[in-house]
Amino acid sequence: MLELLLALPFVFAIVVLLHRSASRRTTAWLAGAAPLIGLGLLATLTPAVLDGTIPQSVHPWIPQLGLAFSLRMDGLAWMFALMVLAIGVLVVMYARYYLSAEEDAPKFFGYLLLFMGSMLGMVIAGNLLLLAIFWELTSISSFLLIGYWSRQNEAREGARMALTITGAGGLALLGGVILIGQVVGSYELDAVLAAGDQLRADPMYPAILALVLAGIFTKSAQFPFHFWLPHAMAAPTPVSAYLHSATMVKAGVFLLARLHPALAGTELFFYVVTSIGAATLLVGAWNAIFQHDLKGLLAYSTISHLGLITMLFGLSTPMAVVAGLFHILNHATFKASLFMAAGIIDHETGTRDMRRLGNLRRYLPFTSTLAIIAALAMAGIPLLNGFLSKEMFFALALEIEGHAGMRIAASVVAFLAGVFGVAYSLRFVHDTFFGDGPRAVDREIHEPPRFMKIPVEVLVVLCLAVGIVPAWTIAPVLATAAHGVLGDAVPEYSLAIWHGINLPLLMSFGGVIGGALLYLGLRRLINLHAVARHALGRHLFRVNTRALLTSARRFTFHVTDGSLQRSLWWVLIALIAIAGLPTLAALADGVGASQPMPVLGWAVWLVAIAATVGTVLLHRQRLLALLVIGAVGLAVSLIFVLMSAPDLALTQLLVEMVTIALMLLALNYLPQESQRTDDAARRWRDGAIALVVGAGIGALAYAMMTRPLDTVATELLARSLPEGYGRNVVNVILVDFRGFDTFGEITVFGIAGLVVHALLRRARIAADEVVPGVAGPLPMPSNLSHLLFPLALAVSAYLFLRGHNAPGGGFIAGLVLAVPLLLQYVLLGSQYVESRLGFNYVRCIGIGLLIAAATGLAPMLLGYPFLTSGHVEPQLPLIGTVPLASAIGFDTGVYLVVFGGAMLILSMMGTVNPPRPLVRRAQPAPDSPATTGEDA
Amino acid sequence: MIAAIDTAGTLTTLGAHLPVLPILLPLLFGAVLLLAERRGIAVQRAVSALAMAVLTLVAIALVRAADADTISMYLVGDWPARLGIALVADRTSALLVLTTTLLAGACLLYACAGWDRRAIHFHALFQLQLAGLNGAFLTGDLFNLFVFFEVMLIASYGLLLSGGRGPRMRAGLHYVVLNITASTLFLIALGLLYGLLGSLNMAELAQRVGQADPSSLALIRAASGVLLVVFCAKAALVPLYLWLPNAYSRAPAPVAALFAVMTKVGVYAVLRVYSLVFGSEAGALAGWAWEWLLPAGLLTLVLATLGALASKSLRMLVAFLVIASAATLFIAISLNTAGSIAAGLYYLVHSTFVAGALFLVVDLIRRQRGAIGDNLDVAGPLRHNAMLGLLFATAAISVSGMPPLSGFLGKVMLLDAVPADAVAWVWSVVLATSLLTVVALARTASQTFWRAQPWPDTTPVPAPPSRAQVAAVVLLLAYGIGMTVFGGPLMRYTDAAAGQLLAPADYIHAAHATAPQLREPSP
Amino acid sequence: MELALASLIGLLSAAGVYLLLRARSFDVILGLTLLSYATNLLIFSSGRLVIGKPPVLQVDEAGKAIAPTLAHYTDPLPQALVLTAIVIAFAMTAVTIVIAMRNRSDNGSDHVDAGGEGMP
Amino acid sequence: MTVIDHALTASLYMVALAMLFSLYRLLAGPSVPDRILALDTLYINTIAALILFGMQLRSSIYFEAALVIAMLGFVGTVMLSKYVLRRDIVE
Amino acid sequence: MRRLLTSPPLSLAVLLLWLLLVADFSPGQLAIGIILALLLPWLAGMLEPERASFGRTIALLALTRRVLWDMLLSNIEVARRILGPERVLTPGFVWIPLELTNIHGITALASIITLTPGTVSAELTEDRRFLLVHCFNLKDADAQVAEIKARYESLLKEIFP
Amino acid sequence: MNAALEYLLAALLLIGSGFVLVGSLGLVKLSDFFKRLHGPTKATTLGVGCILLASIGYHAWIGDGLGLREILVTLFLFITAPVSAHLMSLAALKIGLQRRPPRPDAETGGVSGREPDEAGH
Ligand code: NA
Ligand code: NA
Repeated sequence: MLELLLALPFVFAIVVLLHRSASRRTTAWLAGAAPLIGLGLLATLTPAVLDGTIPQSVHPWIPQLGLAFSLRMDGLAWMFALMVLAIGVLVVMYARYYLSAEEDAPKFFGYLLLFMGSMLGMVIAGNLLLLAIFWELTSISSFLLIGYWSRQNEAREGARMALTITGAGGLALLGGVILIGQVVGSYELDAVLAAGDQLRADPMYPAILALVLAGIFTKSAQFPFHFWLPHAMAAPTPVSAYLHSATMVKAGVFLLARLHPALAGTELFFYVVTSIGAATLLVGAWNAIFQHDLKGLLAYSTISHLGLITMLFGLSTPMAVVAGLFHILNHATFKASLFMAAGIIDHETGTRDMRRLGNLRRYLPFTSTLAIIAALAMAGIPLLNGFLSKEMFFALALEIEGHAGMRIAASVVAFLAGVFGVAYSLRFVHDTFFGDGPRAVDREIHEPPRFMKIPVEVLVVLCLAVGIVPAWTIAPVLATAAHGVLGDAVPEYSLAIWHGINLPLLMSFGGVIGGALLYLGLRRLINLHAVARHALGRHLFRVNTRALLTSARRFTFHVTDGSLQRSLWWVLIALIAIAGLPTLAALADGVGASQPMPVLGWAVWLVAIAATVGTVLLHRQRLLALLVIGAVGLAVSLIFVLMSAPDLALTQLLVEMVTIALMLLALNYLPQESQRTDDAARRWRDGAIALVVGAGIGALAYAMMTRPLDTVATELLARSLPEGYGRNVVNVILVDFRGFDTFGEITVFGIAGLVVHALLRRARIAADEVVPGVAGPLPMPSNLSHLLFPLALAVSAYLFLRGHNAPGGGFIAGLVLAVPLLLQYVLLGSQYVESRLGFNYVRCIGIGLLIAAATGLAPMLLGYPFLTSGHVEPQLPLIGTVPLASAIGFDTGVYLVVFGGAMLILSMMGTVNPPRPLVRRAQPAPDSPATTGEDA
Repeated sequence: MIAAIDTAGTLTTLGAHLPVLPILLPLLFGAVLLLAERRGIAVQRAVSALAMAVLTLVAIALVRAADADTISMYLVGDWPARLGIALVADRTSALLVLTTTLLAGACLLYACAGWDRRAIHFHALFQLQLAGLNGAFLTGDLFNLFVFFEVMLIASYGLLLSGGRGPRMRAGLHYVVLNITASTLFLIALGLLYGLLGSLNMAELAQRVGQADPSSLALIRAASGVLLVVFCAKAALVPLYLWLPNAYSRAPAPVAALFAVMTKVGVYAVLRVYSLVFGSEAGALAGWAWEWLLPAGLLTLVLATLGALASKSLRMLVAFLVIASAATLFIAISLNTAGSIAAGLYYLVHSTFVAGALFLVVDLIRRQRGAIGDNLDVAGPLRHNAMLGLLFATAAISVSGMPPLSGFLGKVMLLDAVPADAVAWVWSVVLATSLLTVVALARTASQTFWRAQPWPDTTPVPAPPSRAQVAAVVLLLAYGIGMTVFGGPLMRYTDAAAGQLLAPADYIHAAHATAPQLREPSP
Repeated sequence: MELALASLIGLLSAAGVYLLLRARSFDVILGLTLLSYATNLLIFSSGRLVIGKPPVLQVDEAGKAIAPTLAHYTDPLPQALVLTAIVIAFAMTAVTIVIAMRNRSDNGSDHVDAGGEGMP
Repeated sequence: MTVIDHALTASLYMVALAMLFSLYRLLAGPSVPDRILALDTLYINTIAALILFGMQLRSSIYFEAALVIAMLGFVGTVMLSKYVLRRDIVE
Repeated sequence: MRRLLTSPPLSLAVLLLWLLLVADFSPGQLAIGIILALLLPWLAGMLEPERASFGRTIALLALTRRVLWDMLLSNIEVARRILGPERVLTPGFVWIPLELTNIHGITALASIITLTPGTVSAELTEDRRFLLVHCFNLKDADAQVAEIKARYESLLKEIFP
Repeated sequence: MNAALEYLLAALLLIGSGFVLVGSLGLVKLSDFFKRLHGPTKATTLGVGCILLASIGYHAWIGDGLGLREILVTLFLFITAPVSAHLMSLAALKIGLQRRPPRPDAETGGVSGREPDEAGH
């Protein structure tokens, strides 16, 4: 049942939003159906609730987190649900006529229903986390509603402001809720409400209270967070009537009531909540007097009344709770009706500015009557509901026990608030309905459609009924709600209008007189209409938001300025920061001694060192740098040779050649020299950090090398021949032990080919400089290389087949195939080679990968893991026994991928298309749309 | 030799090979796609779709198998783990494979709306990228991790740059150079670690770190510090995040969306290596990395959120949100409790989906705004406001951690798991940045949707978003919603995954206990 | 020997880092190349420096297999790792070079930040 | 040490010295062809060094490296010269 | 046969190369060598710009002997000059008018010129009528030209008519 | 026999290395590019040839058997050295390190060679 009740608004919201083409009437009916059916459901639940039982339903959701989808309808929830649904019906009815024909009604009603559902979920949530979820949902849906007229700056700003403030509060509340959960061990309301003593005794109690109150105060627009509410008035009036008087702003005070058993009852609670409430009460009421906008006045009045309710809950006595609940109901009725009336006035006159309104009782006699009655309720005039709860409030303020100072202060605040309340109510009534006729209103004013008035009528009748016969009307509702909060501790109280002449009554009376005098005095003395008050809150909000954005931008763009150097610089700094100290510590631990080096080693070392330094010194003359770095590469290969790594040396040598080819191919399209753009200081700085990093890496390498080592190598050496069927252990590692690495490696290689292909196939790049001269093959060299070519292929085959037992293998052989072919490209030209020898290198890569994979897959068919090697020795006629390791299949894949990848890269780079002559740009302008346009 | 294999036998065989399939299948399909390129885009799409479907089934099977509470070691080449390369499917790696696969499916769907025609080799590169990602998640060998990082990265270069030009090329250059630098450092760290510990298998390393000679500790710490820098650079942690915004915001949408999982690889690597090798079995070096990571994560979160606030374009905003999510993950894992790691894993999956969705939806918006594109500083027209607004709102709510979507649950799990001594800092930062994110997203929504102006008559109306594109976004958002609804079971899974991660002894034991089928465990 | 190699590794790293921090794409590529030499040597040296004992299993004069231990052969694993690293570094260099070409062509300069309008 | 060992050692010294001479020309230039020539010579010096080294270690394991340098070492020279000639090394 | 064996000398070279490389004259290696010897020249032949045609191949032996001997002798000469004072050197270019038309012959001549000390073939004109040769120590240009033509070109004309 | 072979091998080694050294010395000592070109392309090539011969003999002598493979290294060097030298001199001529003499048939108006003084580096 509870689930159904909760689902209704959401389901109807979806229905409404999905049927955007439906007529406004249908939409409104659908929107109204949700709260109407909801009210019906609520009615079926009512007897049980009135009996004091609590209908509940629990669905597990995330048990580890303590989050359950649990719903719970106690008296308090029931009262709020009633309010949400009942006023919801009225607001929908009102909005049906309020919205003009061109407005997007489905959107409006859809959002309204989403809000209604969120609000309903919040009040009937039986789990605090769930409550927090719905709490935030009300923030989100109210954001959408406030921003409904999104073309208006005020609407957007108001929405953002509301979301920011209530969102912040929501996060704080979430924190508080989690802390409560940690203290109590459960988020279930039953458990939390029963754990009040435990909570209040916990050291986290102040933090919990602070966080929860932050949520409450922002949501209920308490001082100093109140400023968002007046700006939320940019919303359509039905929204204001619903959210900003009856429901959403009441979420805060609802929570105050909800958690009353758990959190209230401490000095801290008393002082904080009472004083914030009091401050809000005064600030709101005082400011309301000076508003010119009808809705602004009502908004500040709302703030003030929310302060009043907060203050009541702060007082914390059972009676104060009852009074608070009572005022929640009363305020909802009179304020909603006032907003609706204000909406009608706006609708009919086109303005809500009281300086332009007046004398409307002539034009809108019926509406005026309703509005005046509601305004009097707001002022707390007897026979209206506002009077009753205000009277209770006065009495409670006068009865504060144990805090003499607080008693006096609270009473004074209450009285002053009463005075201000009467003053702004008077202003509302006088400036709108009396005095001179409306000014600068360019339309004929007449009563609104009948159904637009009905909601106002209903609410005003309620104000009267409650005000006159509370015991027959509101009493059971209030009793139920109070029981929901206080349980069996509900005090004896009387809702009678007349308690005899007592201090509260005198205060009320004084308040009316004082309010009237204040209003008249202000009019006389300072001409209210001339007062232009700046909204300090909004100003601060704007300034802060702007400052936040500006500083965020300044900071972000300063730090992430898109400079590669800076990114790299930070990588190095991080490196030094994290590895610097351990490196020094490692050196301090002591390092071992060096072995002697043969003379060839020293020669190679000198070549490497000198060429490295030469590369740095010559780096700006690129061709020279390329030549010199070639010597570094050669020296590195020689080091590999010296240090027992022939395979490495071969690979390094071949890669070196291909790399030089690549760089030369690229250099044709790059400037021949590096222009110097950095200053000396920068170079010194970079040099310093480079030296630090280099020294660190060198030191680590030295410390590592001179340490004893215990590796898996012995086992690899031992198992290479019997199980890997190869004598070249490096190759066995590559194709067998760690064949998976090699698989990844050739994948990388193949992908590199694909990436280059993708980047260059359709690219048109101008050479840096065209050297004059005749193109064409160089006859003598090409002829010799032609002689070399088949021999090189044979060597490639040799290295491939022997690789498992001697230096070589698929990778080396693949490059030994590619380099001579590259030479043919260089000497004969790419067109010639490709027209004669039409390889599709992309396919070559694909086939190579497939062959390598297939070799690995074969053992899987036999139930062994991927890449398990096998070995056969078939007898072939004439030839005899041929030892074949399955690794050769894998190596074939390697061979093809390496050859295909290398050739794809080289041939693509060699055959870059020049720009089309017509669109050729001498200096490509970086900012012209043609170059910056980033592909559709 | 042909072995007779009955159907049931094949199935059990496949089951035994489960850990290798997420790597092997995309590799094979990638190769096949290369060969199929001549047959036109329709064939490629069909093959890609088949690949994704198969991979999804495999990933689901992998997660189900991992959920049986066994750490499956797959000995590639039938060599014992310390000699060869072992793949490890535990709960965490299986979860990440599934996440990647689901994300990739949506990205592929989006790309098939047209980008795949423009980018040469798109389909092949996409599969190969998946192979790299899955390999990085599944491998149990540190050097093999490097190799798969490279597969993943080089494929990502292709995906990022194929069909691109102009500023994207510059962003690509930065991305590539930075990653190569990081990879270089990775190799340095690997060299040092092998030179000091004599193995590359993570389980073996974990054991050897615990038994290391005291005089080696400083060296090992230096080496693993270098490694940490590498992983953090990939994961875009402060101060190594500067490269990400430009690279990600310049990437084509389906690729950027796939990249949403790339930073997670860095986070995963940190989690895997530093919980296993430098975890509770590591003796004197146990857990040393976390004390660096928590403040760095908090700072990154703040800076990334400021970046989101500062963003001048939609894509930049999303890129910063990706950094923020990685930072949140770092916070979660560096707290190093079962709860926080579980929360981190949940958040990881969530943030991957939602970031992917955001990249895609932002691309749709950009295309419907005409010349203004994704510029956030000016108001402009927007077609299909309502639908795009709904998609954006859903993603934004989720990414900002507003209820009721997965972001909220992730955040609550994280907040709930923060140990008492870190509560003040972590909570303040997480909650404050959540608020700033909300502010940034509200501003964005307001600027984009609410200030939308009528379409100017002078410019041609853009083509509406295709069904495939919308479906891709919806799919990713639906995953998030699924994570919300089924948060209970999912969190049970991540809880158990965190338990596995915090018990490296089990992992080490599994590595030792898994014997080759054919060979002797040792000679 | 160790000192010589370590000093070379250090110098190569320093030179690589310095060039990496220059603003021109070609300089950066040179820097990456030097760094990759340094890296390869470092990984290689993790198997310790041994002269004249390549890990290719041999037989002695009598035709008997020489015992496959570290006394007769150097550690083969780092060599395999370096091979993989060389290949991968080459692949990356190729891609970087092509991107540098395209960057220069598309953005009109070979400055690595060419065409950058800061952060969007 | 036998005669041949001494000869080997002496040869290694000579080849090492030759490498340094080539290095000098490589760094000193002055022209680009000079440097190309120096690099080319360095490659050929390397072959000599490899063979000598193999002799010293009584191993033929370095043959493949020497073979590949002899066969393909000139490719760099060809490309560099072609670059000087035409800039576009693959036309 | 012609299609199978595109270039017998090249095939022979490949076979020899293979057998030398594997240092194994077993039937298996011979088979592989023969396959390669047939396959590789065919592959390379696809790239061949100009087909070689051979004349009196026996002259090759004489030429080889002559070249090897010249190399040895004049290498000593060059070494002496490098070690000696530089100022006595009189380097210079000469153009050698070619009678050879077969590109293979020209190539061989140019190579021989380079391999024999004191001379480097520096450039071939596009019409292949002149070869520019740099001489380490040029005393009499005409004598130098005559010597080259006599010692090598005559034999080459027999081999590559 | 063995001693003689040993001395022969030692001599070959020293001659070979001597040529290698002299070739490189030429690089340092000589004053212009075309002079330097002569040293390495020939002396060094021959030097390496001698060393290779020594190596063949040496490996045979120590009992590795007669491995003629080293001949291949020399063979390849002989094939490739002229190509290198030729291209380097073309490059040197291109950037004007030396001027070509006029072609003997230049006055006949035959097909002229490349311009001798193309601007270079
Ligand atoms: Na390299
Ligand atoms: Na070209």
